[in-house]
Amino acid sequence: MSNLILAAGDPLYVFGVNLAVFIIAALKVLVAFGALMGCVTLMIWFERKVISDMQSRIGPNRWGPFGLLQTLADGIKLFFKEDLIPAQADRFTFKLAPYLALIPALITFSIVPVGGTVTVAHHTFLLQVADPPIGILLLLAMSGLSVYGVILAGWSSGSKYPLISSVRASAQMISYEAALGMTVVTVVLATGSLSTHDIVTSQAHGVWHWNLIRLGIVPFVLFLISITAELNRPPFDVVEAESELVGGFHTEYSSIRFALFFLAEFMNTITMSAVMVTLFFGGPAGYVPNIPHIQWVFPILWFLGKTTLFCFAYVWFRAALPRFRYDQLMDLGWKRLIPLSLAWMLLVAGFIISPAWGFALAALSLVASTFLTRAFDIGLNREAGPDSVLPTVGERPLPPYILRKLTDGDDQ
Amino acid sequence: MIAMTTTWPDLIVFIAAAAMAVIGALGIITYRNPVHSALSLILTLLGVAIAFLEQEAHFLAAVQVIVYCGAIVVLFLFVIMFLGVDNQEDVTIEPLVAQRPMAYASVVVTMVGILAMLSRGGWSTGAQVATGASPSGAENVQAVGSAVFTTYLFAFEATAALLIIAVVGAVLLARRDRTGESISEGADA
Amino acid sequence: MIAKVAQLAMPSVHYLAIAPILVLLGGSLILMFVTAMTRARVSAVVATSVTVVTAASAFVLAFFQWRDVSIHGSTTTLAHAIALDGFGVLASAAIALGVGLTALVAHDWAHRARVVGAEFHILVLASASGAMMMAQANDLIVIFLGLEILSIGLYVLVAFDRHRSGSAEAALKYFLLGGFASAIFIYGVALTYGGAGSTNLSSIAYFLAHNFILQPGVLVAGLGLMLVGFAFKVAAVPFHVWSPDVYEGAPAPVTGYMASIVKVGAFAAVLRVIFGALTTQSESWRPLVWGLVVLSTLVGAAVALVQRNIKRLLAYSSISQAGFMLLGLWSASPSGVAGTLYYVVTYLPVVIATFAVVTLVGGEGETGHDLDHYRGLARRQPLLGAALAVLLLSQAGAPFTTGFFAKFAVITSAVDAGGSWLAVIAMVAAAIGGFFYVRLVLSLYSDDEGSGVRVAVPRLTGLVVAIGSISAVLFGVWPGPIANLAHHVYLLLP
Amino acid sequence: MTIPESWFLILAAVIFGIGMFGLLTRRSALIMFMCIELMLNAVNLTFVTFSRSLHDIGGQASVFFILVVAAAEVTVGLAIVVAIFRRRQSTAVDELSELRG
Amino acid sequence: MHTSLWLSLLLVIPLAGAALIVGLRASDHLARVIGITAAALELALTVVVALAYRASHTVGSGSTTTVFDFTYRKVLAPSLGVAYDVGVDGISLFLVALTALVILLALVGANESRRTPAFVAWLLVLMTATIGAFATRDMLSFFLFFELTLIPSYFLIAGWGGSQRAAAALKFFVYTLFGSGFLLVGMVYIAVRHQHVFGGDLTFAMSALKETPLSSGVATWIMIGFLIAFGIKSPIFPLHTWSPLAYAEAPIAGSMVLSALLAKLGTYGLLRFAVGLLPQSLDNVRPVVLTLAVIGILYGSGLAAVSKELKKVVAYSSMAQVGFIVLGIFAGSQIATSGAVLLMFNHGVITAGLFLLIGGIERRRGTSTISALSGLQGPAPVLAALFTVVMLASIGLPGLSGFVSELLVLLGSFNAHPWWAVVATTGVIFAALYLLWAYQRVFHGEATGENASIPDATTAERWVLAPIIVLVVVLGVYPAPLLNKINPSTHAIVSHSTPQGVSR
Repeated sequence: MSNLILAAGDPLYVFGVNLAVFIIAALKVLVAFGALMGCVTLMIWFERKVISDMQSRIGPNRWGPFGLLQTLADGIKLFFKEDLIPAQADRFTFKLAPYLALIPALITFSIVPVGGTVTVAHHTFLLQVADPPIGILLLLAMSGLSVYGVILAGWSSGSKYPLISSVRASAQMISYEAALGMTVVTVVLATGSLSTHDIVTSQAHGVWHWNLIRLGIVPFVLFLISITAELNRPPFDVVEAESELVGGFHTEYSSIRFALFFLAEFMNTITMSAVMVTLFFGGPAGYVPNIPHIQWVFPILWFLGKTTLFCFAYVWFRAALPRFRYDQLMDLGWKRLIPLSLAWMLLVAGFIISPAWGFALAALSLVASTFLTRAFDIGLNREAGPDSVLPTVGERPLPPYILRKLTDGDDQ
Repeated sequence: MIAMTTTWPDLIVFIAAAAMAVIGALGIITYRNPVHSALSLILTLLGVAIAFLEQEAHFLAAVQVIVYCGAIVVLFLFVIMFLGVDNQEDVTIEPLVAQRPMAYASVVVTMVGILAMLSRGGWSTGAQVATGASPSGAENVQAVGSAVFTTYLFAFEATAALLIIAVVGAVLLARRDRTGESISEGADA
Repeated sequence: MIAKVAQLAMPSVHYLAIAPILVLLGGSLILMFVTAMTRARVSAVVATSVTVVTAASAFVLAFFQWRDVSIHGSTTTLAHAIALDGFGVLASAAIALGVGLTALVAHDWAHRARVVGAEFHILVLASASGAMMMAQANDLIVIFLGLEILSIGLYVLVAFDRHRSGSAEAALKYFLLGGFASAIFIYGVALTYGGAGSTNLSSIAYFLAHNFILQPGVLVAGLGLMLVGFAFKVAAVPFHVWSPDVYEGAPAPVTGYMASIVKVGAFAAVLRVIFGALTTQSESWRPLVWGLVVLSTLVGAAVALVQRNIKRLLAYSSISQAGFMLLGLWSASPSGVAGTLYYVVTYLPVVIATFAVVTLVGGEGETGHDLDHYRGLARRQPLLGAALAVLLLSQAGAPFTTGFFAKFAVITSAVDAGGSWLAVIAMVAAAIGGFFYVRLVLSLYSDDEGSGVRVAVPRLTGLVVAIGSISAVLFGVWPGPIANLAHHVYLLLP
Repeated sequence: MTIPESWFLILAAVIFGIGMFGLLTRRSALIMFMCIELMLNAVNLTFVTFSRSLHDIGGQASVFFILVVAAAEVTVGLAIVVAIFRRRQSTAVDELSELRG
Repeated sequence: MHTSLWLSLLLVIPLAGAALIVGLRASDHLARVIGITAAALELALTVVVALAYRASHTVGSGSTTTVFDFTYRKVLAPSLGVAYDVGVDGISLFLVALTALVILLALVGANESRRTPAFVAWLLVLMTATIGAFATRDMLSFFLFFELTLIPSYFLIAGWGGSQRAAAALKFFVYTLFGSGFLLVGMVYIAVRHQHVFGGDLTFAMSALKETPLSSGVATWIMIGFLIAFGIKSPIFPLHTWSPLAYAEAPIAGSMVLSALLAKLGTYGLLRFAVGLLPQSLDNVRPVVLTLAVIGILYGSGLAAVSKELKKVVAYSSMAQVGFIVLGIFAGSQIATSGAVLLMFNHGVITAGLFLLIGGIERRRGTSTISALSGLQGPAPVLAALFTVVMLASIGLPGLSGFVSELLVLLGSFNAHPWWAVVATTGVIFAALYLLWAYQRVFHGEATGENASIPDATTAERWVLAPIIVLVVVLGVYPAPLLNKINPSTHAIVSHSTPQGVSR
């Protein structure tokens, strides 16, 4: 479409913007896309390699040095596989879903500042694809949209396990988005701006100004947990719990569509690591040696380094942590993360106004959490009278879906 | 500000947004499958969000996507899948005799009426009360924020009551009746 | 960053103005807290007493508000979003009364219907706070939010009887049409905002008073849609289709609550918006209201004639009553406002008490709503029957009941505003309506007892019935106090 | 910035009309909900458009509240559907035979 | 001026009686005792009031005369114009007395054995309502009481009536309620106009409303409304269709009340409000109303002649009598108006007597169908004699009360509107015709079957009818005491309603 507009007349007149700016923007998009794609292949290799190391295996090692080309080979293999669409599938949605999974991940990356500023042809521009005024809200919007890939993939497969996976995914993502949003708000409170660029610059003056420290560690931890859940990464990967649901939402997918899901998942991992770095670790901030002309490289290196650290953390989680049970996952989201993030947000807001407010709100939060804990406790063990019979199987309450089948089975 | 000539990018964006919104809206009411309708709803929502962006309401565009796409439609899909009601509704059966013509008539009357009223009013508002341009860009967020916390402070507080009652109500309704009585009654019905 | 925080000029708050709203919400939160923090289910006695005490406090606060208004005149607070004036105070007091009475009825009902827990009361209190917001709002957005708080509470309350499938289905129907109405209303608000440049009622009124709108198309469309939205909420014909089904499906105490509180809230709001803010556009909206009045009074009364189910009958009766209440709006005069307010306020205890009786006769599972069950009721239970007779006669507008003076007040205002023919039409409808009420009253005294059975009258429900019927007669013989209150509040409207 | 306000107003009115039509003709409760959402979106668009033409931020603030209301409505509405579905395996309004209008 | 306490007592006593009966859950006997005591007390009070009544003297330069006595006014709700306002003048005075008398007779002579307490209570409530309507000077209060009469009479008909009682009660109720809508709106219109012109609070006081300037067109519209409302209640010719069924289906007490009291409410309203408040419209409506009155006289007579049932005969004859009353009211002459007022009283007494007698026959024979009755004179001579006297009074035999009043009406209207009076006079002849014919068929001839064995009038019946006979005879001979008190009041009304002065 953009070519069409270019052909329509003098672009300078039509847009009211400088051609150079346009070209730079286009270049930024292309570079970011290309780089991200490259990183994803590396990430897949990285994950497999790290996990195998942690499990005392060797991992991929045939193709390329250290097996670096293994991902490429897998991709080519998937690309040439037969493309299956189940007979029960809802064809249009089935085809649409992988793209819905991929695109939000790509868009989210566009707001991540990967470096400082660079001046080319008298135009100073940021090393990030876009710096929209709503900035970090785009992250929330896209994480909201990314759920559709999973939900629709599972539903459109026309198969039971993917459907269960879909239901789980939608519930899980709604649950954790609240906590996620609230932690983002604490960051925004501290910065006073939604722009990711501003968020990064406000952390630029040393480690003590990083939001990680500035806000207390808690928002970071909350964010890490919620974002992991949003990503459906272990230990929150009940959506694709292979022991329960075969392959989860993408059980019925094959060939290139499956590859797209795979791509999306790893792209999301990288993007979210980058976002985390941006929000809490100062983004590209770090020591910059005074070397002329290549000063702009160091922030990028800092950024890459920090992001890699988080990518490693994700892989580490996967290797080290057992998967949550579904009800535990929901409990964690609703009963721990949301109250905690809310309380911490109040705390931050209070301290921004004045210490007195801060302490007052802290006290309030403490009292509230005491009550809340007790209420949760009571709620779990509440006696609803002699006729309260909650069917249990092996001391373990059943997930609602199965429970419904069990109790309402005699309806039909 | 540029004069009141419509520029090409704006026009194209508008047409895209309008097309998304209208096609999505038509999709909602024509698709037989609720999931497809929900997808169409997303299309409309995104179209409207783009229309917001085009009118410099950045904050609302983001909130629109976060709240509607990120929560409301997901909730719809969740319920559709949870209940397994994604079966095809037979739209050819008239639910009530003459309901469809009545719906046509009432919608046409309403729409024509509203549009006629609006065009009679010259498509413009009678009022030009405000001072200066509505803030755009980063200031848009700030302006919305300060409006919400000053002019609309009570309304903002009222939303607390609204959300409380909604949550209490939803929990109450969706909670399984632990007495088990309704289930047996449902079987009788 | 901190400087930005300081820049926000927080609006001043006159806490007395919003005190009843806060009290109701506070009561609701206390109940929620108690529910959450106790191991066993909250006992019904506790829930009811908290509700009644809360409602009573809100009622008492209304007196302080009234005093404040008489001393300082009507004021607005919270950036002009909330008005403190006699009109709102009287409506709020009525709402508080309605909450208290409903709680008493619901207490006995919940016991019989095996509904446990405090959730019913939580919802009643919270939704009533929405009605109060509507009554006191000076901003269209606040009215919308109040409307939603009220409606959402009611959707849930309608679905409350889990032992009857009709309950949830009525809730669905109510929800769908309520959502439809809300959407139409808020679209009207949007267009009004476009037409008048603000959502604040005072600003709208000021703008319209100081500008002559040559092409009021947007404004007219906006007020038309708002009126349609309100008409849905108060179930005025032709926007009434939901009400008989919902009245029938909802648990009887909820129906009484719905029939009373919604009318108070919605009519308070409609008067504020349509008459208060858009008074300069009266030539646009008066014809619409005229149509609503004629259709509601006539259709409501005529269709009620053929009903066999008491709840449906009362639903249509309530539609007809809504037509009369709109008559005061049509008058577009201070006396019309006073008339409608008087109508609504006096209708409230009567209708709650009526549905209290319906609750009793309906029995467990609400199986006793056929008119047959009312045959010979006054023979079996003279007191209950007489009370119901008085309540019905009051709704019919019989002389020496509040119903008469309510109708009289709106008719007077309509005649005053040049609507003699409209008044005649309304009175003809009242004659038709009087017929089915009296027929029902007669069947109460019938010798042939039909399928009726003796019903137990619990003490609290009996109290409500007594309050309703006594107020119907007392203020019917001595209409002075409430009529004067209603007459004076207008003077305090902004 | 230069698209005339009227275009957006017409777009909003059309969306509103489509939503209204769907609400009146469709029988599935879920789709009727969606139509309500559609109508609310049209309202939002109207508010934003007027907010632009009035140069007044109040319209945008109002949209914020409408969004909250929409969320609350959906929560309760879907809960009602779930409650009903526990009794019947259908959400078609017509099949709610107990109440006839 | 006398204290209003008397009138207040009149309003309270029956209500107290009714409350006592309901509150005590009185037995049949106790209820009757309470009822009769209350009614007797009431009658005694009305007699006191009637004797004590004095129309006060001309106030000022003769423009207004206060003819009301026992007055008291207390505004209850200024914004709505609600007031407690009592007072009687020469017109209402005797109607109040009539009410007390008829209800007492009904309680004594036409009691129902079924559910007696409720019956008595309703009658007592009706008494308060009717007396309230007659004894108020405030139009809103009048309307309230006027409407209130509906409820007890509805229940009396529907609860104790014949086989078609439900339909009859319904028809009665709906017709009347329908009419009162017009009354209310018209009345409110006048009051609102008054407020517009004179300012101040809304008021419905008749003295105030009288002064309201209305254009002749508006006044005519209101007048039409009033005519509908009061015409239904009276009933005037085309609006009468509810009445035969209601009269026939009602219990005897109900019929008595309907024809003797409620019909008078209608004609009283016409006189007091239609003529009294809307003089501007009289010229427009007078020809029509007079024509309708005359048609009513002839039509009622004709129908009475062909009726197959005694109750219906009396019902239609009532309609004809109402025609006379309306003729007198609208004739615009003071004589005719006084005659109409007197006729209201006399007709009330006579028709009550007739219904009592028919009730007696019905009790004996179980029917009042003419064809089933014959030769009752033989077994029941006293009954026949009583019937004869009352019937002759109804016909208008000189020397009996009916004659005086009809004569005054015809005389007055002949002066003002001779043609209508002439036609109406034939109605008197018709009345003689149908009543005598009915009498002949019922009482003369061979007493066959059960008719032969009916008992004669009991002592109780004789005592009940005694006051009626006395009134019929005394007032036929010496109506002056009544007329003396009536005349100032009718003069006030007629002088107000005819700008050119009182025509004789």
